[in-house]
Amino acid sequence: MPQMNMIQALNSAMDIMLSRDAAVIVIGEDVGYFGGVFRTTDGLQRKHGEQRVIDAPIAEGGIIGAAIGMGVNGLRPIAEIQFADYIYPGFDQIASQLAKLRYRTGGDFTAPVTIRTPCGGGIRGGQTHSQSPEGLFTHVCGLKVVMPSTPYDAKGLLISAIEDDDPVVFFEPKRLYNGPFDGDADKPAVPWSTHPGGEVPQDYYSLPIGRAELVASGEELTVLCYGTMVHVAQAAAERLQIAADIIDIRTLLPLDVATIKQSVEKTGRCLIVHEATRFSGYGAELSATVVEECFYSLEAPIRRVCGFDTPYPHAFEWEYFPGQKRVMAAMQALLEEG
Amino acid sequence: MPQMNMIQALNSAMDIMLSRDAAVIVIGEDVGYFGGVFRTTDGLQRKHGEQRVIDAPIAEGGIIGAAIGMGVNGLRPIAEIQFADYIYPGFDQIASQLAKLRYRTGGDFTAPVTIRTPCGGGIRGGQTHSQSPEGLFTHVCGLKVVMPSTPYDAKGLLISAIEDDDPVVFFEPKRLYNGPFDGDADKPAVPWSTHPGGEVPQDYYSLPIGRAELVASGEELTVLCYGTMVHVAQAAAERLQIAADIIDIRTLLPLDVATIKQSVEKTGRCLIVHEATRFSGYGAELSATVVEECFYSLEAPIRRVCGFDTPYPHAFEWEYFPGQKRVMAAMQALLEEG
Amino acid sequence: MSRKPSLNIPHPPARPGDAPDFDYVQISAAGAVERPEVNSSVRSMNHLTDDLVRVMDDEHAAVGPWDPQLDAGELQIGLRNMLLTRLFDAHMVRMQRQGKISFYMQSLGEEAISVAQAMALEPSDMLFPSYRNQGLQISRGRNLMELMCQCLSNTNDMCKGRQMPIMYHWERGNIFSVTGNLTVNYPQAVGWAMAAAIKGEDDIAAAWIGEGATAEADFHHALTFAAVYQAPVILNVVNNQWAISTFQGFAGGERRSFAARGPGYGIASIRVDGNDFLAVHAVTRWAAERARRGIGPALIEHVTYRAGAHSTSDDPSRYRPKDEFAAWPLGDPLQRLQSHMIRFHGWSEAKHSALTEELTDIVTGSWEDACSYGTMSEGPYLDHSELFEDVYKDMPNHLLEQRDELRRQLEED
Amino acid sequence: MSRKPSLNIPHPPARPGDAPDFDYVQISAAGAVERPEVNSSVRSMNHLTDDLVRVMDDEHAAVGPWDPQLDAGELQIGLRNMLLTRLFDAHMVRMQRQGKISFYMQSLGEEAISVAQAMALEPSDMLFPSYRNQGLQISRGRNLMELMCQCLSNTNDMCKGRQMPIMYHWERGNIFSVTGNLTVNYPQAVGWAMAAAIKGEDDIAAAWIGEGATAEADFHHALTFAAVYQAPVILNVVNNQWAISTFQGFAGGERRSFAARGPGYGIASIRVDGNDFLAVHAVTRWAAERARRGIGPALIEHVTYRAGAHSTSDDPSRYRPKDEFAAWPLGDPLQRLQSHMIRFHGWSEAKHSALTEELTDIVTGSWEDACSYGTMSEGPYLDHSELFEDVYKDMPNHLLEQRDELRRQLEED
Ligand SMILES: Cc1ncc(C[n+]2csc(CCOP(=O)(O)OP(=O)(O)O)c2C)c(N)n1
Ligand SMILES: Cc1ncc(C[n+]2csc(CCOP(=O)(O)OP(=O)(O)O)c2C)c(N)n1
Ligand SMILES: [Mg+2]
Ligand SMILES: [Mg+2]
Repeated sequence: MPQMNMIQALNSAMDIMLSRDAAVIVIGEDVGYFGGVFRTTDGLQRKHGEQRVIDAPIAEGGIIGAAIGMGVNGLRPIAEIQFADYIYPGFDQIASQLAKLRYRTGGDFTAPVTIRTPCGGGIRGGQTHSQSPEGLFTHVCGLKVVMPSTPYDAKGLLISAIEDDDPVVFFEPKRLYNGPFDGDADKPAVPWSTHPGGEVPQDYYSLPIGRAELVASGEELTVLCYGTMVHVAQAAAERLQIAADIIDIRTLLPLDVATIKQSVEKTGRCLIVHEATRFSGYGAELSATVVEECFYSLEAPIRRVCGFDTPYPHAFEWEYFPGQKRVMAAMQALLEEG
Repeated sequence: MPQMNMIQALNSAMDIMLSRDAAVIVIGEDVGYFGGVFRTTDGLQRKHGEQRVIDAPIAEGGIIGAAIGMGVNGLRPIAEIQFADYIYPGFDQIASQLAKLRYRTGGDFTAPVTIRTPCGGGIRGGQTHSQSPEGLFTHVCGLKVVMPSTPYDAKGLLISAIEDDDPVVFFEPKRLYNGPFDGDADKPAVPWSTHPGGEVPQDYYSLPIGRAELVASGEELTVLCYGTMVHVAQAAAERLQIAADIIDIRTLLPLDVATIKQSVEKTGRCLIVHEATRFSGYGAELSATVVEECFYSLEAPIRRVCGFDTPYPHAFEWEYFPGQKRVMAAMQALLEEG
Repeated sequence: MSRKPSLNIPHPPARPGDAPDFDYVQISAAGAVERPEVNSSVRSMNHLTDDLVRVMDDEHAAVGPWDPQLDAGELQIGLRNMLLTRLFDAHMVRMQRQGKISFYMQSLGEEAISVAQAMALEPSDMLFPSYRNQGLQISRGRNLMELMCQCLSNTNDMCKGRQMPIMYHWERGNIFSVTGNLTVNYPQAVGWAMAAAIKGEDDIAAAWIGEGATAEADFHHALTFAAVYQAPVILNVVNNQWAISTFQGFAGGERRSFAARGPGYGIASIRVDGNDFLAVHAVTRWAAERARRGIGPALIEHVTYRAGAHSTSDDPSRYRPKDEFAAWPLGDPLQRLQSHMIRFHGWSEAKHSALTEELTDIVTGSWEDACSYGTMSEGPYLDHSELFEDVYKDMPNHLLEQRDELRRQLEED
Repeated sequence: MSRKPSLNIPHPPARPGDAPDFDYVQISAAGAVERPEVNSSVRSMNHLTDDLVRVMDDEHAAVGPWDPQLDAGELQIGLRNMLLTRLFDAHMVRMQRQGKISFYMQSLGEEAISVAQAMALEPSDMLFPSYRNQGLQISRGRNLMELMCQCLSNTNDMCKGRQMPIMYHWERGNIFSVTGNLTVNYPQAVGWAMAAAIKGEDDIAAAWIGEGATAEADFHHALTFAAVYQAPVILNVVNNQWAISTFQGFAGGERRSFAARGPGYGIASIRVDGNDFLAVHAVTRWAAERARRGIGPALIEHVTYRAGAHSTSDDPSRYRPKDEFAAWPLGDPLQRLQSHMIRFHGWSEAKHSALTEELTDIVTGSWEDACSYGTMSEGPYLDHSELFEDVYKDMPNHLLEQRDELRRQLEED
């Protein structure tokens, strides 16, 4: 099996879809000649041409607006927003237009747009290159929201997103681009070749949107997480030698409630971990869902470990990042409770 | 005590603040000569002049951006967004700029902007005149988020919002402008003069941001709600003759956790009601907070009654609106559970 | 410093009680404005953003280089569609007053724009209308009954009850969905046109917004993308002088025309008498040929007047003189075309009356047909499960559950 | 149809390996462009958006009506600040390469803009910089050490460790905060200027963005609001030909200058040689007088070249010829002013070397001072509780709890 890092896996997904379907195009800032500031679209313009891998003006609202029109005219645009922190100028086109087009036209018009955007911190990007705004998009009905945690998932889910007839916002945890970062910034970086998720088939495959994945299994505790935090949670559980179900949510909307329910009914304890700020973050929905679905199995309160409710601070990056220590502390507390 | 409807109460708050503080200005679409499409700013331009009550170009992003600059230059702008459904073009200026200015400048620059915007359905406005996007803003740290449910609260809280040195997004449930709507659209409309919350002092007063209000009290159940839903929940509890603590959250961020905790510890049962769509809505944060704070007191799962996860549909307005029936059903179910 | 600084606040020339005053409207004589070749450079046609292309003169004759030379049959189609639009609007406003529909927006005084433009474009061109372009639907032959069903949110509503009245769309007719959010259709139209170019198809797109809506971000997005990619698109600004209560000066019309925004992006831009059916037709055909031949996008400002209220929720007597429309220097588009046809194309008052009668019958007949699919007070009604359809292509679990919850609740009733 | 439609894709004239080619840059002769009175009508100065205001000719003489007639002392201040900016940048790039700071953005080749403009404005005018305007700080007398402390996120960082390097602000110096989000400062500057007008104060605002950033919505918001309210503001577009990897054509520069966007709004707009210190100074003084006297806002496009990488994270050899800067027809702003001063104002190579030495010492001395407040590898460090301050004026309960949680966790370590 070939080894790919997450950038290569995403590149491969786009390359394959550009080859398979003439309707697929890529548009975004610096994605064309240059191949993207993270090099995710490297080589795609050379191979598929300037009419299909398109550099855009710096106007996120314009990019999404134009992508919607392209979608209405039969294309399947992949729009890149250079950093998730810069998606807000496109928020109106996403929330008012893209998400609601099928509904308001009784299904007559649709725009199968995929929006790719790197999110999350851990690269010293400060508050304008580190945000995790996924929670906001999960409150917009009509959207699907995806965040992979491995190259294998990234490729399979991105292909599904492109093929999906509904709009998908696809978040890429940029700290995972080059390796399975477990939250320990002092350790030398580990490449994807050391991780099973770095084994990625060369060819086409897809993974279902709407399905979470149990990445570790155990009886004591359920951890709900996604993106970078999957690796942090795994490392924390291993260090504490806790037998935990670690569930990689993967597709935040629609949410795979069944997988969660099965696990929490088994363990009776649930920890939620995400990098985004805590207040009204996606973890709140996970918590509310667990209470509604598994109340009678719960032996302890559901706990959340999240980014603090402040902007992402440059100098305090590792204090801010919900790393192994905070996760371990919460795991231990949860096991002692109730 | 004078009687005011919510429009008059809001108008009075702005009038008083325009009179007391030369730094206060009002800007928005149609707010000046015309006095606002809901007439909330009626007469203010005539009284305070064109330099202080200012009609704006139709550009929500421009309005917020300009208001921030005005705030930096010592003014205290009240920016009206004509409908909350049209706040998204201003989302970037709100989330990236207004909310983070104090933080990123170490407190050196601030912009005390108040954003007023009518929200909610029940006026046959369809999906672009009925939305309740408050949940999104509660996930943006640095903002305060307020929604009153009576004229009395509206005036006192709006004055506090204007005086607040932090930015406040102030949602006005437009279905409550003219009367305390309890969710029953078949009944003749009731004016505010029939409700104690319609008694509003003529003069200056303020109500604290960060404090919820217990609007009814009982042992059996806690209902967390705000805006229009406060009246729906009260009516539902009365019809069922349930002794419920009904808590009007009023200020969604920061949240008054103590009041909630006290109540749920007493009742052991908690229902959350809001008009906004359910998935990742503000109710999720309320639920997560209650589980974290009151787990051992809970005798039954926390339930949410919310807008369905669809756009607000014109023809099915009353099926969509979380009215008394849905609230009563949830109350009954909750009391029978556990 | 000569004076204490203060904000410039635009003022309309007249407020309620004042005499209407349209001196500010710059008007060229009919036939006076030169018509550049479609492949002329944008720089060479700057003057078209100050001038006003007009064809019909004060004696109702078609004069000058922009005369589209339409034959009597074409003109009759145009007149018929304008008249039908007006009668349709009048009927729907009445129905709203009677409480039969919840809301309406008429296009009174602006009918020439939609009707002439629809005629000047190809049926396969894609139209991205605003809420005041019902004339596009009518000109493309839409069954009025279907528009009415939308306004009634009944069982034959193409929007399945999900949208306020007038938020039509017509997939087979190549007319995109009207949305309540201003200007969002502009970059979408550009994207549609970009896709046509990418696919190597020669259909073009056209979009409409009001002058007030030009202040929104998407105006700039659209012009930038159209200019950078030279997208085959016509961007129309309908300057009807008012945006709800605010005069066009609040969108930046005090110092420059709205057409004047275009040349700064390198976009060919024309200001046209929006109440002159012939001029609108000619300018549109010119811009369409330009776009279709890949020469570039165009921006058209239609100078007109919003003769009615902004919507049925609005009361314009609060902010402008009641009799402004009568004083509007560009007249009534319907009357002007009618007069032209009477003088030059064998039309007559009698034929006009007969036509009015025929069309009135169509309108009232269509309304009756529409009501047979359900009204607000009487069924049949749409099935409630429609509330949950089409949020996604396939309904996810959480919506299935919510649908079932509602179903159970309604069954209990 | 003459050809199969396709998207127009802008292309830079040269890619890596090609010979640089700047034929596309329209250049006027020094002294050739007329200088209108500040109260001239915007319509009368349209040509200023195509022409290029230049003062220094090929023999380094100041010629023509835009010569600002600065005296030798003023010129020396300008030269000093430009040189200091360049030395500061060079030092900080080195520090980034050595891993002492995490990131940096230099203004190499663009120093004349910030320095001349800061000099032409009043100290009480409010500046809304982009990330490439460190010259504004330096010209207003900012202690370099303070800028360095910001880049180090140390205990003397005015941003309290919360921002990436270069996101400076200076409240007492009337310089607003740099933000990572493009163009957002533009409507803010207009709002600031509106407030000045409302308060009856005659300070003006100025804002800077790059040419790539003009595509963002806030460009349009700013121009619209500035035009409608005639706000006393100068809106600067620094056209350095590149936006990361994309050539200025992708922002719409292929067909029109960026200055050309202004007149369509009725805004006075000028294109200036951004590498000509004297021209930038003159144009800015002209625009400032216009704004301050309440005549109206102005848009200035500075034509320059981004001589360095976009940022320390960028590698421009991937997308443009390595030797482009040497071929740039408008030269190096620092060298040009130096040559002018040597020829006409008693400056000399020797003086220049001495100045370079003096300023180099200041830079290295400042760096040492800055490091004494803490570096990335050595303390003192900011207290972690700073993480939670200033989200709000008063810390709400949930942040108090989070602060305590972090404190407990750190104590355990
Ligand atoms: C984004 C957004 N902001 C505000 C509104 C409210 N609104 C609806 S129509 C209108 C005025 C539009 O005026 P104009 O563009 O001139 O079009 P006209 O109604 O004159 O045809 C306003 C402010 C809206 N629909 N969308
Ligand atoms: C809203 C937003 N979108 C994208 C970016 C990423 N980005 C940072 S700088 C830049 C290029 C800006 O180019 P230009 O405006 O020409 O300024 P220059 O760097 O040349 O000075 C981009 C795309 C951003 N910072 N903000
Ligand atoms: Mg209008
Ligand atoms: Mg640039």
